[in-house]
Amino acid sequence: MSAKIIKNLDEIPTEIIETDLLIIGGGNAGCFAAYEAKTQNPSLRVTIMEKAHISRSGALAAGMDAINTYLREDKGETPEKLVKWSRAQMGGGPIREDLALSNAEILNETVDLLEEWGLPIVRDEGGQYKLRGRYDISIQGEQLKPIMAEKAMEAGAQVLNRVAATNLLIEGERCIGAMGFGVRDGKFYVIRAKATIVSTGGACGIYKSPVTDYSGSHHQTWMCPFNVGTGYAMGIRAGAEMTSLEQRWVAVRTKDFCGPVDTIAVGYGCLMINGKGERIMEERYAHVGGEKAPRFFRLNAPMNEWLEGRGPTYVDTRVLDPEEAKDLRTDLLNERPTFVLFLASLGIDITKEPVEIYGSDPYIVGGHTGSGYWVGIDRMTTVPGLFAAGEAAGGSPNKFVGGCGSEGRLATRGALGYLKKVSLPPADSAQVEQEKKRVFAPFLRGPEFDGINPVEMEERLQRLMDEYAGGVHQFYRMNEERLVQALKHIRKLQDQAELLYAGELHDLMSAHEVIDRLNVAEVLVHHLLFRKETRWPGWQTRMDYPEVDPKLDCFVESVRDPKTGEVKVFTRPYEQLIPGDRTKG
Amino acid sequence: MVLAEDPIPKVFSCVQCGRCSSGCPVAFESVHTPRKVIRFLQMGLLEEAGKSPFLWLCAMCQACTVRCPRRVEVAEIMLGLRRWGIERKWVRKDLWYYMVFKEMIEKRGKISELRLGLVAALHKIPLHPIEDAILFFKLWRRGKI
Amino acid sequence: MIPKVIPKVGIFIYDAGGRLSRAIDLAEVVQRLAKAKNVTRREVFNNLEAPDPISSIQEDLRAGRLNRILWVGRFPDARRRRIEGELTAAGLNPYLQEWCDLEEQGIGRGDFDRAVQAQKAIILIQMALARTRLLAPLMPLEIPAVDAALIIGGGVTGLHTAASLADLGKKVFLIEKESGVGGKVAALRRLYPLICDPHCGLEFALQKLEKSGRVEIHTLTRVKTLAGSPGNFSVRVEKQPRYVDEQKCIACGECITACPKEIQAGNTFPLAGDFSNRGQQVWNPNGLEKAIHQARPLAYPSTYVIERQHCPPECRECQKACPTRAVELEQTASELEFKAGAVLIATGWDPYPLTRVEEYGYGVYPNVVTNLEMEHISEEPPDLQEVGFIQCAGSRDERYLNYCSSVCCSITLKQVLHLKEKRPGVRCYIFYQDIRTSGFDEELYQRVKSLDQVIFIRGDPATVKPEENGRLRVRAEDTFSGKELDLHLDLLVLAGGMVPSEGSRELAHLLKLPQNSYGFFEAHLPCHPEESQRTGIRAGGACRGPMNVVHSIESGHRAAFDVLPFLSGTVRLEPTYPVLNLTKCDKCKRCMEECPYASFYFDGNGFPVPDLAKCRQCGNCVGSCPLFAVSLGHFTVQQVASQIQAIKSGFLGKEEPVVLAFLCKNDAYPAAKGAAESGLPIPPNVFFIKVPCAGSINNAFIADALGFGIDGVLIAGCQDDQCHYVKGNQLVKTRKENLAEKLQKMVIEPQRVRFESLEIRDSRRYVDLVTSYIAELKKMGPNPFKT
Amino acid sequence: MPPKVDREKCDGCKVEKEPLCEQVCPGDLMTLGEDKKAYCRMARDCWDCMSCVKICPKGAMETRIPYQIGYHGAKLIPLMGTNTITWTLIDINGKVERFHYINRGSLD
Repeated sequence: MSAKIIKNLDEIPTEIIETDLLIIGGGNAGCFAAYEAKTQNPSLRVTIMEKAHISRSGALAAGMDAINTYLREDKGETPEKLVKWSRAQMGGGPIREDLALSNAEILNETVDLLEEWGLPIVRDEGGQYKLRGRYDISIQGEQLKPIMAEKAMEAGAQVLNRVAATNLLIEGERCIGAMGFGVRDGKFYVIRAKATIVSTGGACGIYKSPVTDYSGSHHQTWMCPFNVGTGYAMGIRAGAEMTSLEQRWVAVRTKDFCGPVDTIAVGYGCLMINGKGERIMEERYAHVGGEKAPRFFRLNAPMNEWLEGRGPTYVDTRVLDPEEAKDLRTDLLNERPTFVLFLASLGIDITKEPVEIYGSDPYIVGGHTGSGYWVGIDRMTTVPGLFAAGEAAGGSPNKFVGGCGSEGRLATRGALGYLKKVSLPPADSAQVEQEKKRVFAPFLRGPEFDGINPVEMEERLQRLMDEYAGGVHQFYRMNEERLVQALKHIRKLQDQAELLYAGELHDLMSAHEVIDRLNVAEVLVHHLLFRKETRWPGWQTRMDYPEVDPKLDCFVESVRDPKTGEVKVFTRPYEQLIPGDRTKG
Repeated sequence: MVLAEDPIPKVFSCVQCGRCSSGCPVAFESVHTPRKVIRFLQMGLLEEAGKSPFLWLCAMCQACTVRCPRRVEVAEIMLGLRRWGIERKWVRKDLWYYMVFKEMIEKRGKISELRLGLVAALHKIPLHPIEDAILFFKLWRRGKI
Repeated sequence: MIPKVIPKVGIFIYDAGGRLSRAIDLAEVVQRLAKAKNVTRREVFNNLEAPDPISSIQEDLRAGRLNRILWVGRFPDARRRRIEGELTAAGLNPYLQEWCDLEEQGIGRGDFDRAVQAQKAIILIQMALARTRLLAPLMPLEIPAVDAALIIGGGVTGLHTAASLADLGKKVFLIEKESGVGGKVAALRRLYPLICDPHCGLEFALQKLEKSGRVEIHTLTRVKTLAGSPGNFSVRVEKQPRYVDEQKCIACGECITACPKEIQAGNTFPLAGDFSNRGQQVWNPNGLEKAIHQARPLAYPSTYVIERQHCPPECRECQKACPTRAVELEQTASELEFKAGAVLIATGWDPYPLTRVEEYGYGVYPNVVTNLEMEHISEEPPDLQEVGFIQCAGSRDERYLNYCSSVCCSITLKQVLHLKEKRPGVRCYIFYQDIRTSGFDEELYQRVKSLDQVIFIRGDPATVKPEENGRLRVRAEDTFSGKELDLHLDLLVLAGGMVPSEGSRELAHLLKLPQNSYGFFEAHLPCHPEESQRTGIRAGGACRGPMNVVHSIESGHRAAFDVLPFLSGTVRLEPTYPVLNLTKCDKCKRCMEECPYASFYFDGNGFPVPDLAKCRQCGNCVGSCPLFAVSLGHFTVQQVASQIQAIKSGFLGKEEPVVLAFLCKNDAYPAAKGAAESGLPIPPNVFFIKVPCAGSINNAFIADALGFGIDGVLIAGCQDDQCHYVKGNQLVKTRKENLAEKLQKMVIEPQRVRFESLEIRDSRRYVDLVTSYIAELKKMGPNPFKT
Repeated sequence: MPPKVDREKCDGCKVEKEPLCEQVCPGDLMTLGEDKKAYCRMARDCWDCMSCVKICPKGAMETRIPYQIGYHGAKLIPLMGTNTITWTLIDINGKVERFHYINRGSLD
């Protein structure tokens, strides 16, 4: 298909599939959602729409070395405590404590399920899961994703691999499925479903990565670069309400190579030090809790050191003995194998030399921060029939692997409750035709078209976001005027998206990925503009409003009008369910 | 040519069907047929083979090689055996002329008829001076010398 | 999803006559197994005949205290079968029992330290235990099947085989491409050694199958497609029109008289090349016949056939003449479908086209003829003085046919005898390389030898030259006397060879049946002639290779015998067939490619599915899968992996190498077993796992072994081309090579993986092999993954 | 960082519908070239998750660190077992290190 050039829309076959529950995105949350659905009701038709191949798709493609949230009851951990901790990590929030609680309650179940499925989890002498940190447990998760995928398939979910979702099917107010195209077979897919769960992961590649200057390593990112926020974008285009996008996640990564630092620092107690050899957290952040400081402080710390002339910054791996160093790298092989290769390619012995660290580009990831869809306790978004789980669902941060999986199951439960009540309305062919036209437009323009190649636009967007909307090269700092400027450019790009062309189906996918990124970026900037304060330095550093504004102790929400395309930003109040000092975990 | 060093290995696939001989235009002038020569080789009677007069009758027409059901390269072997014979001085007397001829070419790259004549003459012991003189005269009359 | 059953394993160690306790401390072994997971009972007993333990085990089984049994030790086969029976009676699936013979692994062999032997024994038991935990109950499969056979080819083989199958009460569909049955044999005039008429044998077969009424004969018919699987093939055939209604035609001959069109008689006997007509004119005075004529080669069915291409336009004479309205000039080709449990191929042979052997001038000189033509000439020979026969004309000749057709010598002798009967005065020259009259055919040879004026000349002519008087000049060397002969012959007969009949290649392609380099249908191995590579499809007769009539018929029957299991109404399958884990399968089709029996097909979603009836359960698919998603019923990937994981590679200390051997159950395993039985010292460093075929070893197993620090992996399979499953050993070798290259990259000695061919009685060699390998590994140093 | 394909070893999975690396790549980056050998269609887009390296049945894939960020010669070679994985790590000074652990099933 990709070989021959299609000139005419009618040449493209349309595949219409009817199902009960559609799951967009077969990652962690998606697989769990499917499994839950089929176990609750085996007769249910469950369809997973997966852009890649389910066995190695999404953020877990390379594997995982730890499940960051597990409650050791024997250590007196409770869902409440986890939520408190999570709230404190967010500098006191606001977070959706109702969501976080419901999630925390089934967290252990989910993890135990994973072990039963064949995920090796390290146990300590007591036969309990071995902790490394307060909630982290070590796993040997090289096969984590394949295991999840197999279970979802065994359960009997229909998997559409290599089908990229492009838009939701909307019937009046309600979502009745989604549309997309086959990245391999080039067909146009219309999947009609009583209920739809969006679990497409977060948004990566909105900003320029600090490592992109090197050829062949544009995707040196922390988040999976193939998660481009399609889930958010589809919701935004459909007029769904988004929350807290301004909570941009930035991670501390090893320099030059986006390797994980938490594993090293949290898991193995190698502290962050600066060029002068001072322990950064103790020196600069004692007032907010030192090593225990809220996450955004930690994540922003290294970049601040650079900014204030105390770079370079390191994690001090010299405290490790060779045995630990080996264990450490074994863990890394599970999560980011090439980081181990990277160390080898520097030829350094980490027990003798510390590993350099640096900030990453900002991401929108609802599994880590609170950004994403605004959902009810049943995980239904503001669009009836559309549910969100994992990184896609906002409000409850620090979900990570276990939490996202659990939320997949919760979303399914919500969806099952919903789809009992509804039936499928007849298809609206006008909407389908219009979308088909939109989807294949870049492809029909063909490779010879005098227009814009998706990669060009992607890089343009990433640079402008980096410079105007507080990217890593600007040390995450921003101000009103720059954000307005960013918005101006994004609008221009959105106009010029008409000029995107694609020679192959893969390029067509890239084209839609960049279009999706534009939607997310636009709304994101609106959020950043609205929060005229600096509540989470690093994630959201307003040079023009450096202080916390108590009036903004609330959720910032946005809705984009599907007709006019103009974005309305408003707030929702924060409800504290778990009493006590919000900043104490 | 490989065979020159060792003509033997290739001959064992021969099944003695005799097609080489029956197809051979000259075999019947000879006491040996090509089949027999090959047989000698199979039996390790190298000298018999090497001395066989057939070798020098063979016209290299390849009829045998073409007809052989076992792909034995009969003609090639005959050629090889000739060289053998020469190396091992099995070559029969009346071949001296070719030798002289060969040596001359090797030495000078050309033939001097006079010298060839003389050497030839010397080979004939006892000498026949009168006949030679007459022959010489005739040749000179016709401008051959 | 299937409910999870918690395994409850009972380990029973049979210390036959204290043999085990002499070698190892059983008490310690049992005590070491105390902590083993999922084990509810562990006992040592030394009297098999005492009611215990069997009865108590039966109780435990019934009470659900046990659901898997691991027998350790050496059991007499008969006793073993009885135990299986007794426990099956107690409700235990036979596949939930595991047998772990410590002695065949070398326990109690050679004078090795008791403690070391005990440790090895424990590891062996733990390996078996790990496997036992993962055992699953299996049920044999029964597939309903058709009790009809399809026979392709109505020659002497096809007819006789059909008749015999009909006798057995099987329905037979027999299809023949010619207009009548009989094949080549019908074209012969005499059969040796009796010099009798072959038609009587054919007639006999025909009457037999007439009587049975269970044989459907379809002439002018060829196979178009074959679908389905053994026991349930469905075959589509195409039937060419004969323009005469077989039901109505009474073969009265009116039409023939009426027919205005005379044509050259076709192959009443087969002729090579384009000279058939000439052959007719010269040797067959009435070489003409009508466009409508009898079926041939044998006028059975006894109805006529019209060669439409010869009919004059608009001519309907035959139709007018026919008293029974049998002529139907509007007939067209039709398609039929048969359901058959098995397919027999008896497509026979064709004469080698002697026109290719240019030096003998066949087709150029009218009086150079083939031995088949001679069949008829010798029947009514013209006036002849000197006749030459050239044996191996084009045969045993690298330029043409490299094999011996095995019948030509006898045929020539037969023809000489026959000719001399009719024309005693004829002088015959027989040019030959060797006269091959094996068995009783020797008698023929002696009879001919006793005749005078028959000269055997050991030596073949090279060329044939014509003479003015129409005779042939042939020169040959009599290799005995070395004398040159110069002969003048009236007739030269070329004894040409046999080649697979026309259309064999197409058929082979259609049935996916392998052919040998000469195009004859392949038998599997000398030791397994019964195994064609396509289950339920067998070739018999001359399409398997040159053979005479007797052997053809026998071969046909043999073939029929081998496919009988698929003609019995049900196909029974052992439950150890391959199972694919579709959640892992990536549709890469490697299993499909590497299956020696082409038993995989695609399901609706493009997943490969094994056709269980075709499958021989060799497990080559298990080895082929890069995602190890294929397992055999009683040989699952997880079972093997668990066994490997149970091996403690360090149990002899880091320096002392440990070898894991994968032994093919056909040859290598018996060799190892034999080694133990003949008391050879088997070093404690080696553990073996029995596999269905070397080809069933997945590289992942080797990776596991190396990962767990095992120093060397020995793969023992059959000799090349001797693999019971055709090519398992080649497959595993190529996989191993591929892995070796990777190991090199990983800075691991590729010698740590080794393939060896073992023959079934190579016991001594097995021991030497293992011992030397261990020494070699010791030099190499420990596997870097060993801890 | 693109996986390097050993063109000698790669058999394009015998040019089946899709080679395994193409099937598994989360970024839809691996594909077959004219010569029926796999290649990475866009080097810059690879996340070096090594899924392709792990799945390649011919061991024809290798992940390399671009020279711009790491020195030449380091290698990381995974070998997949049924429930285990081993890694061989070779650094630029030729120092070899081994890692082996269970990636499926329980650890006791």
